[in-house]
Amino acid sequence: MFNYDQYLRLDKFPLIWCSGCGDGIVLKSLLRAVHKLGLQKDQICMVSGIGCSSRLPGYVDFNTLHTTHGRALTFATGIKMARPELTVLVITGDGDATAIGGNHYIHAARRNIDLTVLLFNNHIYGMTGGQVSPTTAKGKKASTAPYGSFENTFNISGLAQAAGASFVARSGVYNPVQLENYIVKAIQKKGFSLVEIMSPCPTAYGRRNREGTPVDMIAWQKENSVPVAKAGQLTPEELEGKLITGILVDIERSECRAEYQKLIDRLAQS
Amino acid sequence: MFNYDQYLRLDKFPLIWCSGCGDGIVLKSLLRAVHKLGLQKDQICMVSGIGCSSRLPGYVDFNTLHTTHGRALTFATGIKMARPELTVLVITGDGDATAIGGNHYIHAARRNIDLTVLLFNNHIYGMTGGQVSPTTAKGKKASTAPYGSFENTFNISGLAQAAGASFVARSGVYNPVQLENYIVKAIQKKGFSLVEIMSPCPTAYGRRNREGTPVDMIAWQKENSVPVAKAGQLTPEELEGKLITGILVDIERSECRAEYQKLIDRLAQS
Amino acid sequence: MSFRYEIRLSGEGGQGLVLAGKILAEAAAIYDNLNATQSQSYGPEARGGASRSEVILSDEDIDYPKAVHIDLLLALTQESCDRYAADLKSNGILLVDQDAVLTTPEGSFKVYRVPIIQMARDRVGRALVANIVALGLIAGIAKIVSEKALRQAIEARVPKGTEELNLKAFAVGLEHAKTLV
Amino acid sequence: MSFRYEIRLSGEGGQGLVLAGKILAEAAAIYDNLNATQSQSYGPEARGGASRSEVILSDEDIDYPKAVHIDLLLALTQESCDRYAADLKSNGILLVDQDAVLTTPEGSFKVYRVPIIQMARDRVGRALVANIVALGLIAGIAKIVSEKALRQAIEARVPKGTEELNLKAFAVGLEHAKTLV
Amino acid sequence: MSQEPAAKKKKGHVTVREAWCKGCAICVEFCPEQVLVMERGKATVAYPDRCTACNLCELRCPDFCITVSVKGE
Amino acid sequence: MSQEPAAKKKKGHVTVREAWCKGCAICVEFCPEQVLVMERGKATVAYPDRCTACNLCELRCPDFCITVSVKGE
Amino acid sequence: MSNASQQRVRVLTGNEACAEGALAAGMRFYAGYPITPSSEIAEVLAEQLPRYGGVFIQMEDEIASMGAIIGASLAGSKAMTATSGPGFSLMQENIGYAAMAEVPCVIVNVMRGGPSTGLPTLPSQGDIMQARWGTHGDHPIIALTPFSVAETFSLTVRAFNLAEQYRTPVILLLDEILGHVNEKVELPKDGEIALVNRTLPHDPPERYLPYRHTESGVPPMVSFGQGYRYHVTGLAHDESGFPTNRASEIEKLLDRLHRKIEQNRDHIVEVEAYEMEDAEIGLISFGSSARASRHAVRLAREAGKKAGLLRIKTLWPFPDQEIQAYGDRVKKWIVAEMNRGQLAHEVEWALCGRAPIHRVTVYNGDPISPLTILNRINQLD
Amino acid sequence: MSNASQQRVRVLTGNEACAEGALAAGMRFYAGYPITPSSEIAEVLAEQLPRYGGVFIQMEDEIASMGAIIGASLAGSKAMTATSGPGFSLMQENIGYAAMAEVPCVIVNVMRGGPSTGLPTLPSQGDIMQARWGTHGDHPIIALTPFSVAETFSLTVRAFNLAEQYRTPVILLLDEILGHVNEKVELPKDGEIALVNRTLPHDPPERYLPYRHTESGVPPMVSFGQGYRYHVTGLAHDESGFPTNRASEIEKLLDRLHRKIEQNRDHIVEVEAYEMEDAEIGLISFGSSARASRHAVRLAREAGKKAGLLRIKTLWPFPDQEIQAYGDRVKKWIVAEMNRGQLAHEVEWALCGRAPIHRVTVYNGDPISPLTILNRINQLD
Ligand SMILES: Cc1ncc(C[n+]2csc(CCOP(=O)(O)OP(=O)(O)O)c2C)c(N)n1
Ligand SMILES: Cc1ncc(C[n+]2csc(CCOP(=O)(O)OP(=O)(O)O)c2C)c(N)n1
Ligand code: SF4
Ligand code: SF4
Ligand code: SF4
Ligand code: SF4
Ligand code: SF4
Ligand code: SF4
Ligand SMILES: [Mg+2]
Ligand SMILES: [Mg+2]
Repeated sequence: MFNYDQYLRLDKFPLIWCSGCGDGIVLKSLLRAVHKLGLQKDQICMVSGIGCSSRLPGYVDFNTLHTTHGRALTFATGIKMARPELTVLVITGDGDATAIGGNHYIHAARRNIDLTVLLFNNHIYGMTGGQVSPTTAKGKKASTAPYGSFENTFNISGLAQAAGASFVARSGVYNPVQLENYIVKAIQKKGFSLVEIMSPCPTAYGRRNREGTPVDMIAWQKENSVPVAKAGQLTPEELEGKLITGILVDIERSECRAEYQKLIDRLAQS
Repeated sequence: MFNYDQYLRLDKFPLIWCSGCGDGIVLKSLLRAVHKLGLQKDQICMVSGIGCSSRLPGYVDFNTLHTTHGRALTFATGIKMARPELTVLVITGDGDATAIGGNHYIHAARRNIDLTVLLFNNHIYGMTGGQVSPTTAKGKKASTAPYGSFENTFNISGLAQAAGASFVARSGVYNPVQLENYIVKAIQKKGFSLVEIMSPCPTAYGRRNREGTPVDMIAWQKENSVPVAKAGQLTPEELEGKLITGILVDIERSECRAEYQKLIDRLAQS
Repeated sequence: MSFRYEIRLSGEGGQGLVLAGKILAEAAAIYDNLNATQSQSYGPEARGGASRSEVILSDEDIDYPKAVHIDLLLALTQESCDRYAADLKSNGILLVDQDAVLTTPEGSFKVYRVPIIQMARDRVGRALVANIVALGLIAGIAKIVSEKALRQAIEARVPKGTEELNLKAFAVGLEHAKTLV
Repeated sequence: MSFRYEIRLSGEGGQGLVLAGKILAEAAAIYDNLNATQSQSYGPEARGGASRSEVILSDEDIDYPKAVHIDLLLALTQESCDRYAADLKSNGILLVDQDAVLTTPEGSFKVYRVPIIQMARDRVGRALVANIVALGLIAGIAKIVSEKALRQAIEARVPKGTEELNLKAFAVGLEHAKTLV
Repeated sequence: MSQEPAAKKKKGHVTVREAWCKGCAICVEFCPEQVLVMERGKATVAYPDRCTACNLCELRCPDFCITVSVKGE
Repeated sequence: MSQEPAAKKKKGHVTVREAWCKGCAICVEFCPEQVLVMERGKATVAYPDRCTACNLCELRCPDFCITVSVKGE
Repeated sequence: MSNASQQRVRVLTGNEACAEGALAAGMRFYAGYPITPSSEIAEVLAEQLPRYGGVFIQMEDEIASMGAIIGASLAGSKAMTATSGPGFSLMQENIGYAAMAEVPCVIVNVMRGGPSTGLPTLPSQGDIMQARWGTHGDHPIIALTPFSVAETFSLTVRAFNLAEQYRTPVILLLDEILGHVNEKVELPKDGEIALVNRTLPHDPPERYLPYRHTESGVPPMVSFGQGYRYHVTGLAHDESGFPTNRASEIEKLLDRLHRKIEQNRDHIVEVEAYEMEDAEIGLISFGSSARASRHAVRLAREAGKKAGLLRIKTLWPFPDQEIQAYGDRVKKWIVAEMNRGQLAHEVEWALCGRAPIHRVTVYNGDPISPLTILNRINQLD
Repeated sequence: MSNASQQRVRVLTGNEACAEGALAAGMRFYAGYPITPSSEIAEVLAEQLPRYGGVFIQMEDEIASMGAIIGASLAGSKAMTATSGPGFSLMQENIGYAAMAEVPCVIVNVMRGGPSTGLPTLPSQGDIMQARWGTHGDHPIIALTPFSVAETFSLTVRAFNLAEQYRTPVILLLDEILGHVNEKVELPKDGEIALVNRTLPHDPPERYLPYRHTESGVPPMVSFGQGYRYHVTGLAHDESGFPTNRASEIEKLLDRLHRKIEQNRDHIVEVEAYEMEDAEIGLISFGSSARASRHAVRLAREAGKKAGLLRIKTLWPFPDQEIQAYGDRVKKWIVAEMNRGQLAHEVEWALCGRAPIHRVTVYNGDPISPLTILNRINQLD
């Protein structure tokens, strides 16, 4: 039995998240991944923005930094550039990373700076009570989209890829072991790594959109996940409304801090 | 002979741009495009951010709005949402649109809001004297990259595509007629349209990088442009350092203001 | 002489206490022509689940919209009873769900123990309407807002199609109250 | 008694007047142990092309770094001469490029007309070093900064590999100045 | 996929930390052996003997309530 | 490509608005007929007769200095 | 909602009343980004605006929201956004733009505890100096502070009227208490509300100067697409709207920007005096703190003390003259606010030592209670 | 540059001196976004920092720049950014975060004309109130204003020292004149500069409270990755750094944040008196305006007038006591600044009517000239 407690700030429990919120499941996958990699707690710096998911760092016994809304990646960039030896994990939500934080998201990916981003995509602003997010599907309801959203959505992972990320994977809480494996790979990757995690919000999203119980929402992932290899064989119509999971990008590309180190070294020699 | 004067604020001439700056060439292509489309000056609203290129609206006899750095698309979104009947043109630079303004860039593309964006890519911050931009190629020098830039760059057009733009084309000042044609198509497109325009900056970029005279910089485009159709047949190595020109994206996708109008109409009926 | 009457509805998130408070306030303000304020507390940012809803009633301007000396406290959980009873006036009213609240604090206030949730479930058919049953009880016990006004407010405020159910819940509470006072 | 000496170098962008001003200031401040400030004006945001460079020299703290009563004005274009001569002191010095500046304003100041750019082109071999030729002229005419200090400052400040060329330009200017005063 | 094949039917011992349980029923619904049930808003081990230590309940409980150990280990 | 084929050799009339000319020489270098030259930092029409009204100079002059008309039109 | 929303007497929260007031004022464009405790303003408008044919759009952030409302206003819509502290900080650059380019618009800040993320669900009044000084450079601003739900409705209407009349951004400062408290409001009928719209020019397009240094200080304003085709910039500009670096033009512009507010201050500034006729102890307060203050005055009066309240409705421009008018009579002042004394500092400046000024400052997330103020009054004897 | 940069006597611009001062102070992390007239600070550091093994990164905007320096500081680097008005406005949210989370860092604002895009290449001193009040909520701040290139060097060093000593963001306010003027500086040798570093805790990790309410008000600080593993948030927090909504804890936190600056004000606040011993006309000024003021004092003294200058080096916390100390002797005051009277307002507050205060305000892009001030002095007779 895996011992989570060694990584937790148990005095902060129980978690503030709602009953059935997926975020706790992700947290567990993350801790198992950290353990698998044998990382020292002191060497991990976890940075989050603002949102339900961004409350996660408060529960783990790492160096933890809860920043401003949308800006986690900028603080993380400062940490990584200053202390490249630290493993820097970024916890963020769909709103935090791709609404207010969208610019830092594409720039961190462009730089391919060695950060590992866990993006909790619940298709809603959970913390503020259910406003529409750039990932709320068209027609879905939110407190600021009472007639259903009229806007197009982002393909979050595709955006990271186009911006220059070297590792992108997508998974969901239905599949905590897959999730754990992707997180392991993402941390191992030297470069900007994104794991987009479907983590249901039964309170602010599920209720308003009649998605049923937390169990129903997790079961939905089971029914509708399509591994990326298989997705290639399906038509866009068949893929409509499906969740494509798997490792979407895994390439080698020069990493920002390493390139900067080369410059330092070059100047030191001359 | 085309009569530019009818669209110009002649009392503001001569242009503030440096000798040989490409921006004036783009301005001319734009005016011919506007004329070709038979647009009324009153019905055009031109919005820019801050930068050398963003000074363009001051010279044209439209409704012109010179906003804050990086934010042109937000002002333009307000205008388009409020008055969909206006043709809204956005003038922006590589720094303005993709550095400080990157978030608005991807969100306007996501919404596929009916704006036409002319992005003047000179691979540098011209206005402020030549600092590195997200499009300054690795190794190229800038006032804040005295040893050559160590960062990866954006593929600006690819980013717009991944974010959801429905029309994307790339051209340069060597080819003012092609440019004119792309601008015509971009304005005609109902949705977010981007024309990425290679407009050389001999002063802040060319000089520091020993790119020669303005003529040399324009001639470079001639030598190194590869039409997108042909690019498909070349290897990445062969394309290294080349300029792929042409219409890169031209798809149908629901447009933001039109979708909102549907909502208004639906509610009016009920 | 002016009067000020402070009501606190307490329990846990999802029990509809914010709605109940709003109905109380609307009944008083719109239909009984009193002044009324209603407010609630939020958890860490507004993720729902307010556990406290306060209504102040008065015949003049209400300057301070927070409860200070509570005239009537409704507690649907033990925790809320323990936490909030201290602010109850010495001659106030404590109305608790008798199954959920096992011990009530000592004090000179009057305590009513009613199986509110059970009544909602058994006599109206939905535990969910315990909040409206409680309104009936409050109407009957405190007599500070008129029955008619409350009925109007309930009708206007509850989700379409549930008016009857809710009015029944109100009647059940009101009726029971009459056996108490 | 303390002295304050104000020099304005004017012309068009690309003529190296900012560098010339900086060299003057460094010569005075670092090698002649005076106080010195140098500043320039910018166009609409800093896109290069400053057309005015000012140097103030003094033996005490320089409180106000902008030129007010100019002791020496260098003008390499007609436009700059027209624009800036008004600030010249009545007993000041006006040094102009005789090919570029055709008319000089009336005034009690002393006017020197020298073919500066032509001298740079013909006698040094690069029109680009007209700025340094001008420094030589200023050194010889105004005698406010020592020749030695200026030579040191030129050596330290000009791009590596161009020291000789620039020192030659300085010498050409200085020599010519001696024929003037 | 996360299900590890229950190779040779192990015996499991499952416990619930009630204090932290928020009653989401995820553990209950995803247990293939129906070991757990909801009781007064909390998960409860109803049929401990059925447990095969497959760990699915533990992996998905968002609130760190569940521990599973293999009997005899 | 922007070059329109100079089908039946037209005759052109080209002028330069000197006041706005910044001397970039773009018009000079891209004129296929070498009609223009730089003179004291400004573009000047040196060989007006060679002009074929191809318009390439006009299209690329960034400062709106150049007008080209077809002779006789 | 439908049933109740037909009625004129309603029970609304301050946030709801703000949204209703904006609609009544003719606001037809809202752009915003959610933030506690302001989000309900957006939520009501997301539901209502499309019914009015107006536009609701949730932008990607607060910077974009502010940009969008400026654009919409220039295009002819009355436009607004709402936020709280962190979002208000992000809006500062574009608020300065609106002030400089003289674009009418309304920014609502429902104040919560700060600094930084602070206390998202608890009230404060800590952003009042930021409302004045949050953007760079010297600029005038108008900021209004209602103290009840009913007044939130009416001051929201007034905010739009002032914005239109003076071509300026207007800031409406609420706080979490006001935003979230439900209270009785009697809504005026549509015809009963006086609405102001931007002044159109008499000049034809060719003579139109969008930044004319008029006597009133306010240049007439015409929307984009109406045939006037002018230029708008955040750079220092001349009367025609085009950039200038000429000292004389710059000075005229900045002088006029200030003048249009200062010379109209008597129209803009509103305070309410409560029991001030014979007051010897004067309270100064605003927003929800003014409610506790008024209650304290009542209690003090019941105890026979000559206390009164000067309640500030217009915080900026600062009602210095209105306060000074009592300077000789009132013997002691108490300034009550939910911050560390921002208003008190300004009152001290205004009164210039004419009477001692005492502070009641609460900044721990609790509302100020009337008793706290009463105690302070009692201590003064 | 190489040759000259070895020398101790150099001719530098204020921007260059700022960069050199930062390097001398031990700054090893710079993140910024270019903006006139501050860009040269970044340009020098882009060249120098990698030579020191330090980090220079140009971020995507000013928000990111501010975030990055906070992150770097928590990771143990002395960190800074530089900007001008528009960028300073964008940084406000994260500056508030740094104040709340008590992260040492230095923010340089080279002031240009505002509001909005304003006058990018012309000087102003219009952001001094914004430096105090630009972010939401109540918070303390330290802001320094050098008046010469040499002092820009030394106050940059001091800014880092104060930031480290008091665990706080420190703002350095320059202006376009100072940023761009070349002036003689005598740089101290490396050993001559006193450097301050953040105080490390004596406590072992398990007893470490990163926000302990110490007597000095400043909690010891340990960098990430040093074995202490604590939590940092912009929410109101208790001594352990974790969020709290408890009024008593919140109050203690905010009180301490202010206390650590206020009770150390005598160490932080610096003014320089020039000819003030017997002055009857007192000038108050700062930054490049103080140069014109000092010159005016000289000219006035030459004309036999008893004028003096109190030059403000620490603008925030405000040197009210230092000004008041002259309150009884100086008969008339003149406050000279390149804005519309921001400092004058504070001086009026500090002097509370004890003597008349006259204003010299220039806000048209021109620098204040000594003669303008001299004229004002002459008018006073
Ligand atoms: C500048 C700023 N704007 C807005 C907010 C309010 N806010 C807090 S969290 C949040 C959105 C959270 O959504 P998401 O990032 O998807 O996280 P989730 O709560 O869904 O996990 C918002 C808008 C804020 N704290 N700061
Ligand atoms: C908030 C803000 N930050 C920085 C600046 C300074 N600035 C003005 S233009 C510019 C960059 C211009 O580059 P680009 O957009 O590529 O336009 P170009 O000048 O090259 O046409 C910058 C950084 C500003 N005006 N506002
Ligand atoms: S609101 Fe949604 S995301 Fe937030 S804790 Fe509750 S379930 Fe999770
Ligand atoms: S700096 Fe570059 S982009 Fe700007 S006007 Fe000059 S050439 Fe054009
Ligand atoms: S370990 Fe497997 S079988 Fe045992 S209770 Fe959990 S899910 Fe059921
Ligand atoms: S999954 Fe966890 S929290 Fe949910 S019911 Fe089971 S034990 Fe309780
Ligand atoms: S029109 Fe053609 S031929 Fe004539 S000058 Fe221009 S480029 Fe030359
Ligand atoms: S292209 Fe235009 S600006 Fe350039 S040299 Fe020719 S005429 Fe002059
Ligand atoms: Mg979310
Ligand atoms: Mg550019």
